Amino acid sequence: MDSLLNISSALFLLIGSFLCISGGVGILRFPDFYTRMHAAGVTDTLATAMILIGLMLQNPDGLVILKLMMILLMTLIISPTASHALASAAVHNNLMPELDKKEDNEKVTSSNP
Amino acid sequence: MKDLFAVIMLSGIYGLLSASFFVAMDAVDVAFTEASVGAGISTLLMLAAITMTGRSEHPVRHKPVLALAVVIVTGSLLIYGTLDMPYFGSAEAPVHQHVAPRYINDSMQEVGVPNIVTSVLASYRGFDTFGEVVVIFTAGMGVLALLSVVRHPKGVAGDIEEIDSLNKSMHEEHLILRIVAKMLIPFILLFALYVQFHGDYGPGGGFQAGVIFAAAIILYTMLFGMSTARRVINQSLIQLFAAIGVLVYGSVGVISLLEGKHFLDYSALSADPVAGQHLGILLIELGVGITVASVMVIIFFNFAGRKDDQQNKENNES
Amino acid sequence: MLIAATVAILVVMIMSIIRAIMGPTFYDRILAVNMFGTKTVLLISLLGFVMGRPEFLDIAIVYALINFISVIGVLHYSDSSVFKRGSQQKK
Amino acid sequence: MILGLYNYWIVVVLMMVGFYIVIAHGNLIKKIVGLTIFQTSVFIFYISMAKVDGGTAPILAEGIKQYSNPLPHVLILTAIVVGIATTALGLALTVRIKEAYGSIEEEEIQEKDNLDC
Amino acid sequence: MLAHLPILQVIVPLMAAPLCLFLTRSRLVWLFALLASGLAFLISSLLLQQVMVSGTIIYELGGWDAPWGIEYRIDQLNAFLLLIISAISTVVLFAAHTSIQKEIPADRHTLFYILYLLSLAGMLGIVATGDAFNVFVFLEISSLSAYALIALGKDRRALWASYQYLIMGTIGATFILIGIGLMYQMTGTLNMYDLSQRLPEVENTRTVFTAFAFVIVGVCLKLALFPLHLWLPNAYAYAPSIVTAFFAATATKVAVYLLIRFTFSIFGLSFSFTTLPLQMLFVVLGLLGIFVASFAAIYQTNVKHLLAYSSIAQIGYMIVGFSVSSVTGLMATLLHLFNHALMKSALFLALAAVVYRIGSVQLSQFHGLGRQMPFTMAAIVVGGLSLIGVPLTVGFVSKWYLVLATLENGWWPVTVLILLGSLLAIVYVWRIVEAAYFKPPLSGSESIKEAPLSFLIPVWSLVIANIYFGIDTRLSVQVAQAASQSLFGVSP
Repeated sequence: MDSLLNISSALFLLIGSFLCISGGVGILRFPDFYTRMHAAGVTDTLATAMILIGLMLQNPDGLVILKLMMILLMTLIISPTASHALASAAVHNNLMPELDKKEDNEKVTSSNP
Repeated sequence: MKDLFAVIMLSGIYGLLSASFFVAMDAVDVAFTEASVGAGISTLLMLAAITMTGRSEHPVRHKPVLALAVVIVTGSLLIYGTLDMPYFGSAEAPVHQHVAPRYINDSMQEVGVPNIVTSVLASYRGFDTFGEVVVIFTAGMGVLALLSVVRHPKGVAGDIEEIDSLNKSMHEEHLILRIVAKMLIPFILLFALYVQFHGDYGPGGGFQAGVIFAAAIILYTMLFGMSTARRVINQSLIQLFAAIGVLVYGSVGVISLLEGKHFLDYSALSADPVAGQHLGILLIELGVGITVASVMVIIFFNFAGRKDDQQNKENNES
Repeated sequence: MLIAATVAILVVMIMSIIRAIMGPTFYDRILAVNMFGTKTVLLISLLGFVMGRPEFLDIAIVYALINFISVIGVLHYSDSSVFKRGSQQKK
Repeated sequence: MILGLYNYWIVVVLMMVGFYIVIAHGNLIKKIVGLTIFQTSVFIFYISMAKVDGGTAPILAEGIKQYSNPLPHVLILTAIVVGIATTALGLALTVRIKEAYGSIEEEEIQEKDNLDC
Repeated sequence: MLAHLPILQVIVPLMAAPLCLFLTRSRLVWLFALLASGLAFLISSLLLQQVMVSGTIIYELGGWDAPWGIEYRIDQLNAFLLLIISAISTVVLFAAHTSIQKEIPADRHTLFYILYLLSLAGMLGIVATGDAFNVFVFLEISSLSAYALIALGKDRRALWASYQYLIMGTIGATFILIGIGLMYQMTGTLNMYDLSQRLPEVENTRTVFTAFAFVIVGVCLKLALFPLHLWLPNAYAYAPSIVTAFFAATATKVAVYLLIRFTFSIFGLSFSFTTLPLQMLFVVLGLLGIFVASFAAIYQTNVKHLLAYSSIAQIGYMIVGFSVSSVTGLMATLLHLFNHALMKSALFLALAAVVYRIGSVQLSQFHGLGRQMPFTMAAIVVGGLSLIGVPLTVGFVSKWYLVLATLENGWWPVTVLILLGSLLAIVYVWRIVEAAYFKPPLSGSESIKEAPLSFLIPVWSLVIANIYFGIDTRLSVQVAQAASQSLFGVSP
């Protein structure tokens, strides 16, 4: 039982770390703000969840699990909200995604009033 | 870096980093405070300030030679000074030998609080903490003296208009943000209370709780506008609260004086000295929390209020 | 495994600092700082486990909250007129 | 033997970076940022000296023998509060200076001052 | 309650400050602040009496023994300083109500008194405490309130001066913090007395040397010792007049006290003056300070600036006396602390009265004031004479002991330079006298009247004290002698 917990915890942590790194690479390598935000926002939320679950499996103490749950819940609420706010503020202030052609550019603006 | 905004963001990161370092160094209480202050409140204040001062720097001057010389001299003096220091982490260092062992070994019998930092902070060196509360109070009064604006009696009617227009705009922008914030704020306030009263057993205490409490109010203010927040929180009342916090702390000391014990000797508060210590710590932490929360709110309100005032002036001129 | 995860997070933190310094737009910086903040939350939770005192997760909660509030704060102030002018000048 | 002190040296470097910003830069906001960095580095210095190898956070729990030194933590808690108080006051002053002088650059302010005299 | 005097000394103004917020009318707040300050004065005189009779008083805060808790340790030196600070504060505060009507907007009056009381409490706390870290905390209370008070000045330059002071002051405080940290690291204690017991064991380490250097530099920043004085003139010149009168008389004195406390009590005489070339350095800096600042004072057109530079010069005298490092030298310094507080507060208060009447302190506006405001100007003249060091004023007493001390040590070139410095003082004081008495009044200034009584009473009580302590030197000399002897460990 114990070893099963340990193994699954390790697995979760591993996936989490991998996602984390991929998010990090994404934020460095992607070409413009929106794609970077995609990398950071999407992978980060999942990575955080994975690592926190991995940690939960490590410790059977009730209060600790509760706190971890709370962190998890808050990340799940906060992180997308922050991304949303960020993106909408960026759009609001006319920051354009880098696209191939100018027409596409205009399309994007008109679809995002 | 010429963009002040980037500078402030990076200094916020520095705050976060140093807080992580504090955790690694076992200083959980300090990390707690540094997280909420260094990364939270001070970043917010700096941001509020640069919206009023402009965010770009004009590099007019640089006298790097003299400054560099001073810095190098001080730095090398410090490095020179480190050479005779006990090694990092060494348990034999005098720091860990003379005063500290008593705190670690006896504080449980003498004060009865598992968090040694809290017992030293609130009891052994309680007067320092009183000084700290007064420092924060002084800062609040100083900011008031510098920034408070006499609000033109545009009156409640104007405020209500503003709130109405804000409420209309609310459905268009920040809708998601506001809903999430409404969900979070009660939770934050609850968490602040937890930190306040759990300080005896875990990291936390009055100061941290106060900052978190203020952070919740600041969040509310940012999302729902100053005028709404002003209706919820009366400006002059909150000043009184700042004073009350200091007075609560001080009067605990005065009570022990009246009981014939020394200032801030909490064992005077109850027949059982340890129970007295416990009660005393609870009360003074409460005082700290009240003062810190209200001063932080005062500071933030005055920064934000100043900005509104400036904008109003600009609008009137144009 | 805990150590490995910690190291991974530290690496990502460095990456996001690089992004925060590079910019180029100021939304990039906010994004990077936000990411840095969430990673700090994770780092602190992990550190608690690494050091064997996992009851200090309160700090991580505070981080999460403060991080959210500062992102909102940044955006709030970025909506004010000064910033719009500033960012237009930059382009 | 030298390695035993590396931590302090990093702190010294950080301190001096902050100190340099304070005295070399002319922008008032930057000066205050420098001041916070300077102070935070001093905090790091205090906290480093509280660390004991193999020690753990000074919150009493069963089964733990070695705790880090709590006293520097207490001092730094106080110092952090002092730091934020100074920062707040400094920023308030900067805002007022901007209103009064229309600038937050040391040199420009000095020039305007000289005109006043 | 007598046993609790040391803590009451600090607590009374400290607790009075937040209570002010509950009072509504400006006049009430003033009376309340005056009461608190007067009470502090009363306590300090009782304390001085107690100390002179029964020796050092130790008060343990929170009931914890010394190295674990914080203790207050009042010896002759502290008690003397406490008396100076609270006395000056009370006298100055007496005139505050009238003076700030003209200089500070009405909605800031309550805040002014709160900050004033906090600043007073901070200074008293620095002086009374026996714990090195507690010094830092109270230093910040007094400095933060000082920055805010200075920024209340009408002129926009007050803001800039306050900002500069904030930067310099914070750097100084951080340096002191670093120094305290290094000391703590080598000894494991923060208590001053305990430090002085434990430092000799490790005094040959480079760390202690560095700690000493940092503390001294930090204190000197606060002290405005030449060449770290740049923040002082503007801060004094543009602050509200009452604030100037208070700070000029007390703030730098507290820093001098810290310097004495750290060098003599904590690091010990032998360390401070043998391991470092401190003596030589301080004599040179002190003398340079006297000359540079006096010359600068001669060329000022703003009387507040002039007196501020003269303050820097007077600090030079104190530093010279300090660096002689003999009982007489230290005694001269302590006497000069006391005397300079008396004369500078009298001078700046008189200036506050001038500001109240004519709204300016430019030397060109002083023409003919000798006839229009005879009492105020007479006070300025007496204060000026005291600055020069004319016999029958307090300035003479301290300079006399200073000269004695330098001669005792055989430093006759220094003696000559001190006397030359006094000649420079004659020049700048003469400029004020000339403007006030020998120039025709400006046209349109006939309506200027004598200052109101609320100024004249405090000003003249200070002036009379100036003369009284210049003639009857028993009290001040006795206390200063006892304090300096106890610091040198000589039994009287």
